[in-house]
Amino acid sequence: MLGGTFHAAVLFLVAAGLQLVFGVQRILNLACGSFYALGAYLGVSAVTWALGAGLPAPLFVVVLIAAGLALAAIGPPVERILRTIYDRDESFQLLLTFALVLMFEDVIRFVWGTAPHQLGSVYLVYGQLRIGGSTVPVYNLVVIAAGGSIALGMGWLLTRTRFGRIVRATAENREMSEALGVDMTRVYRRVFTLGVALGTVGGALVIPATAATSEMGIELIVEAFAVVVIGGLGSMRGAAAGALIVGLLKAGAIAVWPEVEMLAVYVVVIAVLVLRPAGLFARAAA
Amino acid sequence: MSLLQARDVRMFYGTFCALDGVSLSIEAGQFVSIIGPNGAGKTTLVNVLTGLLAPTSGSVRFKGVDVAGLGPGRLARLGMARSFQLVSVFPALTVGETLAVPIVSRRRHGARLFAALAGDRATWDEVAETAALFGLADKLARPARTLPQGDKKLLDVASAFALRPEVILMDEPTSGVSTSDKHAIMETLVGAAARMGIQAIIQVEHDMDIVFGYSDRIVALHQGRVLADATPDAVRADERLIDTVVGRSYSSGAGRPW
Amino acid sequence: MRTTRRQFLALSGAVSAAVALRLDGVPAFAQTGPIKIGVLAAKAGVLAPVGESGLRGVTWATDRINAAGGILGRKVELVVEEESSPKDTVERFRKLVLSDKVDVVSGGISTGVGLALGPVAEEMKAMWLAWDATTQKGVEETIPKPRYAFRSTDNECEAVMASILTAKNWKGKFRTVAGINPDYSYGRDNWAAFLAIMKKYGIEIQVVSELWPKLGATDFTAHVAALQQAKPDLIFSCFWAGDTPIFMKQAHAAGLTTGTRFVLTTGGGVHESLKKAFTPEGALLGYNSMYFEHPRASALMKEFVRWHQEKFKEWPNYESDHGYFTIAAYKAAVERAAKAAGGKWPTPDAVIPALEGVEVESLSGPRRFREDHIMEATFFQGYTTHKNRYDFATIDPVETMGTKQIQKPTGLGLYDWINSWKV
Amino acid sequence: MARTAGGLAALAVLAAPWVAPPYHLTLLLPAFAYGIVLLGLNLLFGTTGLLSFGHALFVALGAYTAAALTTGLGVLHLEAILAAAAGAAALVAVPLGLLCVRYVKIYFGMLTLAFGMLFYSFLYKFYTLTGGDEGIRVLRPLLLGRAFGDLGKVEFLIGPFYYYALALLAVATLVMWRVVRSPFGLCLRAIRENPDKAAAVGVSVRRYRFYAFVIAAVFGAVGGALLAVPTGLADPLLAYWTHSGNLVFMLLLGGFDHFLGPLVGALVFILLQDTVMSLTAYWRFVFGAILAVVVIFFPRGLLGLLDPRAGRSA
Repeated sequence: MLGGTFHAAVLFLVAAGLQLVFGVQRILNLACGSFYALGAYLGVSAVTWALGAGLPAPLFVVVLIAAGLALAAIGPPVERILRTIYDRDESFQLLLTFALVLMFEDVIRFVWGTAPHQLGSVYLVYGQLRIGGSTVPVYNLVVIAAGGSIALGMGWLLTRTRFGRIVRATAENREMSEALGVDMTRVYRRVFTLGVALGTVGGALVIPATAATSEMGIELIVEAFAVVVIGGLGSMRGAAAGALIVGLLKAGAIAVWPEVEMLAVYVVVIAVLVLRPAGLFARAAA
Repeated sequence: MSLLQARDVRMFYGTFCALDGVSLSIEAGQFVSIIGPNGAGKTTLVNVLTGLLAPTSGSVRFKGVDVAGLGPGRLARLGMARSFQLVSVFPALTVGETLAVPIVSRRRHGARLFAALAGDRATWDEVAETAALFGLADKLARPARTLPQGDKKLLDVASAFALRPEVILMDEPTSGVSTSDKHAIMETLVGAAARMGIQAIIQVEHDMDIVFGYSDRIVALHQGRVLADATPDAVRADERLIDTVVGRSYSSGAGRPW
Repeated sequence: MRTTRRQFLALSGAVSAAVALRLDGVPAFAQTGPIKIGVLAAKAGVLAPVGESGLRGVTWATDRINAAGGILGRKVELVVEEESSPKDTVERFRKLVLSDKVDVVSGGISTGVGLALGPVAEEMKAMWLAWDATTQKGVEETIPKPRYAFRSTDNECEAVMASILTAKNWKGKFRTVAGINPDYSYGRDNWAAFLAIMKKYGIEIQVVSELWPKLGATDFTAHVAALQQAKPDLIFSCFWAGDTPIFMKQAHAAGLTTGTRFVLTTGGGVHESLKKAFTPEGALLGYNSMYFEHPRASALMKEFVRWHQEKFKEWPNYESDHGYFTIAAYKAAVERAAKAAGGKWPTPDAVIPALEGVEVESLSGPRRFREDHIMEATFFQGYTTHKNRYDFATIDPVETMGTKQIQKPTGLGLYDWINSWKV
Repeated sequence: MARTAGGLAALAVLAAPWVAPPYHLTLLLPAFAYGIVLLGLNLLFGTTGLLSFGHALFVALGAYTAAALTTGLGVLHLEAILAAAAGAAALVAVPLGLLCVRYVKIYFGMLTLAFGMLFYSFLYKFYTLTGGDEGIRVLRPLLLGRAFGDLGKVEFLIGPFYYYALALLAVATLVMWRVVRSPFGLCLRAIRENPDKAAAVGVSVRRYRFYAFVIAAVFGAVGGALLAVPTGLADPLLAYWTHSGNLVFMLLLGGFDHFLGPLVGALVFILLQDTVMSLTAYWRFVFGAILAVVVIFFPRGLLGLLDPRAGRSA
C-alpha cells in the first residue's frame, strides 16, 4: 500500500511535468524520463560532494532539491530547440522529444559512466517507523509528503497566481491569450522549465531510496505516459489520480499476481483510451 | 411528396431554445434562402436539416428518410450535400484531385485498392466537366492551397456539387469573398446547379443583394421561429419584417429602390 | 518485375556460385600481420557495467600478450563492437567476421544474444568464445554439438553452489522461503535450480512468495512490502545488476535484513555497491568465478586487481576473468596447434580441437574448456562481513567449489543431473 | 533525371552480389525488410496522416510467426511463412484497428504505443509460449521449395535470399504504388488533408483509415518475417517502443511525403547505423542529433532535399 504510494509520488512529479507541458505547449514530451534520470544522477553527485564538504547528513534533502532545481536550467535551451517546431504537426514534436531521449541517454553515460550510482547511507538518516506491523523508512514518507505538497503547490500556482491564470488561459485558448497580449515566448519558456524542474526534482528526491541507472529514464517514460493517459492529457488532477492508480495497481499486482505487473497497467491504459479517450479527468484545467 | 421536410423541429441547448417549432418543406426546383439576425438559429437549422444535429423534438425527413445522425457520408450517398461557411479544401491536393474525391466516392470506387485512378477516363472527364462549370478548367493541376480565395470557395462548393446531390445546403456560399466576386460566384453556382441537375438549393445568406437576387423563396428566422416563408417580393414589401430580420441598416443604408 | 520461379532459380544458382567462389577467394585466415580478435561488449543499459568489466579483462590480457611479443610473434589487435539487441548484435558479429576478418570473436553476455549468436557462429564457421549467457536453452536446444561456439560456465552454477551451501550450513534454520529474481530466463533457471536442490537435500521448505521484477527495475518498495507480508525465513535472489543494491537498500530500510537469511547468488557482480550501511553481515553472497580479494589469490590476479584499481578506481568482478580467459585460452590453443603442426601457423580448424580441453592459468586460477565447449572454472561464495577496509561488504570465510562439482556434466540435463546426486 | 537515377539504383542492387563485399550485402537485407515495413507505415503516416508509435508490434508479430512456424511447426517454406505472417497481422490488426482509428493525432500515437508495449510485455512475460527474453529461433527457410543446402548461411543470405528479399521488396513496392495511386489512395490523402471535408464529400473516413491500418500491419509483419531470417531469432526487443520510434525515424530520414522515402530511409538508416556504431560508443547521441536536425530543418527528409517541389505543410 505505502509502497504503491511512494512510487506514485515519484510518478506524479514526472507525469505532472508531462501534463503541464502538454497542457500549454501541446507537446507530449517523451524526454521527461530523461530529466528524471538526470535529476537522479546529479542528486547523487551533489549530495556525495556536499557530505564530503562536511554537510550534516539530515540536510541532504535540501541539497537534493537544490540540485533538482538547478538542473531546471536546461529547460530554457531545450525549450528553445522545441520552439522551432511549435507550428508543426504534433507528430514532429513527439519525434523531436524522442531525439532528445536518445541524446540524453548518452549524455548521462558520457558524464557518469555506466555503473549504477547511489547514495550509501543517507536513506535511513531519518530512521524508520512501524506502521501496521511493517517497518517503513521515514524518508519514504518524506518523499510522499513532498509529492503531495508539490501537488498542492501546483494547484495553488495554477489557480491562485497570475502566472497560473495565464497558463490556464493559454491551455484553454492560445490565440485568445495571445490576443490579450500575453507574451507566449515567455510563458512557454517558464512552463517548460517548470515541467523540467518537476522531473529533475522527482529524480533527485527518489535517489536516496534507489540507485541511478542509465536506463531508468526510458523505463519511466512508459509509466508516466500511462499515468497521463489514465488521468487525462493536460490535467494536473489527472496526473495525481493517474499516478496513484498506476502506483497502487502495480503494488497490488505484485502482491497478488506478480506476473501481470506491467501488463495490468497497459490493459488499464487501453481500457481508458477506448472507453474514455479524454482520460478520467479530461475536464480539469491544465 | 416534398424532397426535404422538417416537421415542428425544436432544438434546445440546455434551457436555451435555438429552434422553436420550425416546420418547412422544400420542393424540387426551389432556391431557398434562410435569413435572419445573428442567433436566429440559421446555422442550427442547417445542421438539423443535414442530420448533423438530432433535434430535441420533431423530425427531418429527406426523401422520406429520417436524417438525424445519418452522417455526412450516408447523406451524400442519399443525395444531399452541404458546404460550410468557412472555406474548406484539401490544401495539398490539386483542383483535379479535389474534384475527383467526391466523384470517386459517389461511384463507390473509394475502396478500390488497386484500380489505377489515372487510367479512369470516366472520372477524369467528369472532373474536367465540373471544373469547366466552375471556371477552374485551367487550374486543374494547381494545389488547392495556391488558389486565390475566390477560387477556393468555388472549389469548395464545386466538390460538393460533384456529388451530384438532389439537394444542396450552403452556409453563406459567398462569405469571405469580396463583394465584386459575390455575384460572379452566385452566377456560376446557379448555372452549375442547373447543368448538374441539382433539384433544390438551400442557402444561409446575410447579403440581401444575393438573397433577393437569386432565391425564389425566403425563410426568415427570428428567435428560433419562422417569422416568414414567402417569395422575395412579398418579403421585400414587408418593411417591418426586413427591420427585424435584417436590421434597419439594410433597408435604410443600401439605397436600393423598391 | 516479379521473377518467375525458373528465372529465380537459375539466377540464384549462378549468384550463389559466384559468391561461393569469391568467399573461397579471400584467405579466411591471414598468416602475417597482427591477429585480429573481435570483441562484443555491452556499452549501454543494464548490461553495460558487466560488458565493460569483461572488456577490461580482455584488454589487459591483450596488452600483456603483446608486451610479451604477441602470439607466436604476431601482435594481437582488438576490434571492439557493441553488444545490444540480438538483431543488432548478430549484424555486428557479421561485420567482425566478414568485414574486419577477425580470427575469433570474444564476448556476449545477454541471454537473448547468446541464443542468437550460437547458431550464427556455427553457420558462419566463425570461432566465438562467449563470456556469459550459457542458458539451458542456449546449450540444449540451439546447438547440441557446437564446433565454433565456445560457451561460458552454466548460468546455474552460482545457484547450485549457493543452494548446496544453504542446504549444508543452514539446514533446519529456515522453513519459509521467498524468491525475488529478475524476470527472465536467468532468474527463472536459478530459482528453479534452488528449489530442485532443496528438494534433493530433503529440506522441507514452504515457498511464501515468488517475485519477478523486471530486469533493471529501480523501485522495489512494492516487492519489499509483499515480502514483509510473507515474512520468509530466507530470501533467495540471483540479482546481479544495479537492482541488487537497490533491493538490499529498500529491504534493509523496511527491516527485512534483521532476522531474515539472504542468499545472493550473484550479487558479487556489483559488490562495490553493496554498502555496509544496508548489507547485513552473515548473508550468503556469491562472486561467481572470481573474488577480487581472495586470500590465496595468485600473483597474476593480484597484479590485475592492482592495475584495475589504479586505472578505474574500482575493484574488478568476475566478468573480467571470463574476458581474460577467452584471450588466454585462444593464445594457448594457437600455440598448442602450432606445435602439433610442426611450428607453422595453424588453420582455424586446427585451433578448434586445440581449444577443446585446453587449460590455462586464468586470473582466478586454472580454467579450461571442456570437450563440449563449456567453460570450467572455480566459483567463490561466502558469508558477508563488515570487517574490511572498504565501505562495502566482503565475504569471510570464502568457500570455493569447482565447476566439476556444481556444473552439470556433458550430455546430462540439469535436473536429471541434480536428481542423480548422492546426498 | 530521376528516372535514370532510379534505373541506376535498381541496376546497382541487382549487380551488388557480384561486386559488393559480403558484409555490405548482409547489411542490405535488413534494409530490404525495413523497406517493406516502412512502405506500410508510410501509407499510415505519409498518406493518411496517422502517426503510429507502436508499429514495431507488427514487425515483431511477423518475426515470431516465422519463429513459431520454423522452430515450432517445422514449416520451412518462406512463402508459407510470409503468408502466415500477413494473415496473423491482419488477424491482430482488425480488432486493434477498429479501436485505434477512432482516434487521430497524438491519441492515435499513444494508443498504438500502448498496444505495442502490451505486446512487448506479453512476449516478455509468457515465456513458456514466447521464450521470454531469449525469444525463439528462426530457422533457415526454403526459398520456393529449395534449400540451397550446398551454400553456407552467408552465401545463402547474400545469394538466393538476397534476390528473394529484393524481389519481395519490388513486389511490395509495386503493390503499394498501385494502392497509393488508386481511388482509395486519393481518398486517404483527402482524409489526411481535411477529414471533415472528406466526410462532407462522401468519404467514409473511419473505414478507409481502418483499411490503411490493416494494410500497414500486413506490410509490417511481412517485413518482420523477412527481417528475422538473417538474424535467426525473434526476440521481444523487436516490439519495444524505441524500435517503433526508430521506424518513424527511418521514415522521416527518407522523406515521408515521397513515395520512395521509406526505401531510401531504411537503406540510409542501416548504413548510417553501421558506420556510426563503429566510430563511437555514443552513436545514440549522434542519431538523436541527426533526428533532431532532420525534424527541425528537413522535415521532408532526404528526398525532400532532392526535389524542389514544396511539400505539404508538415
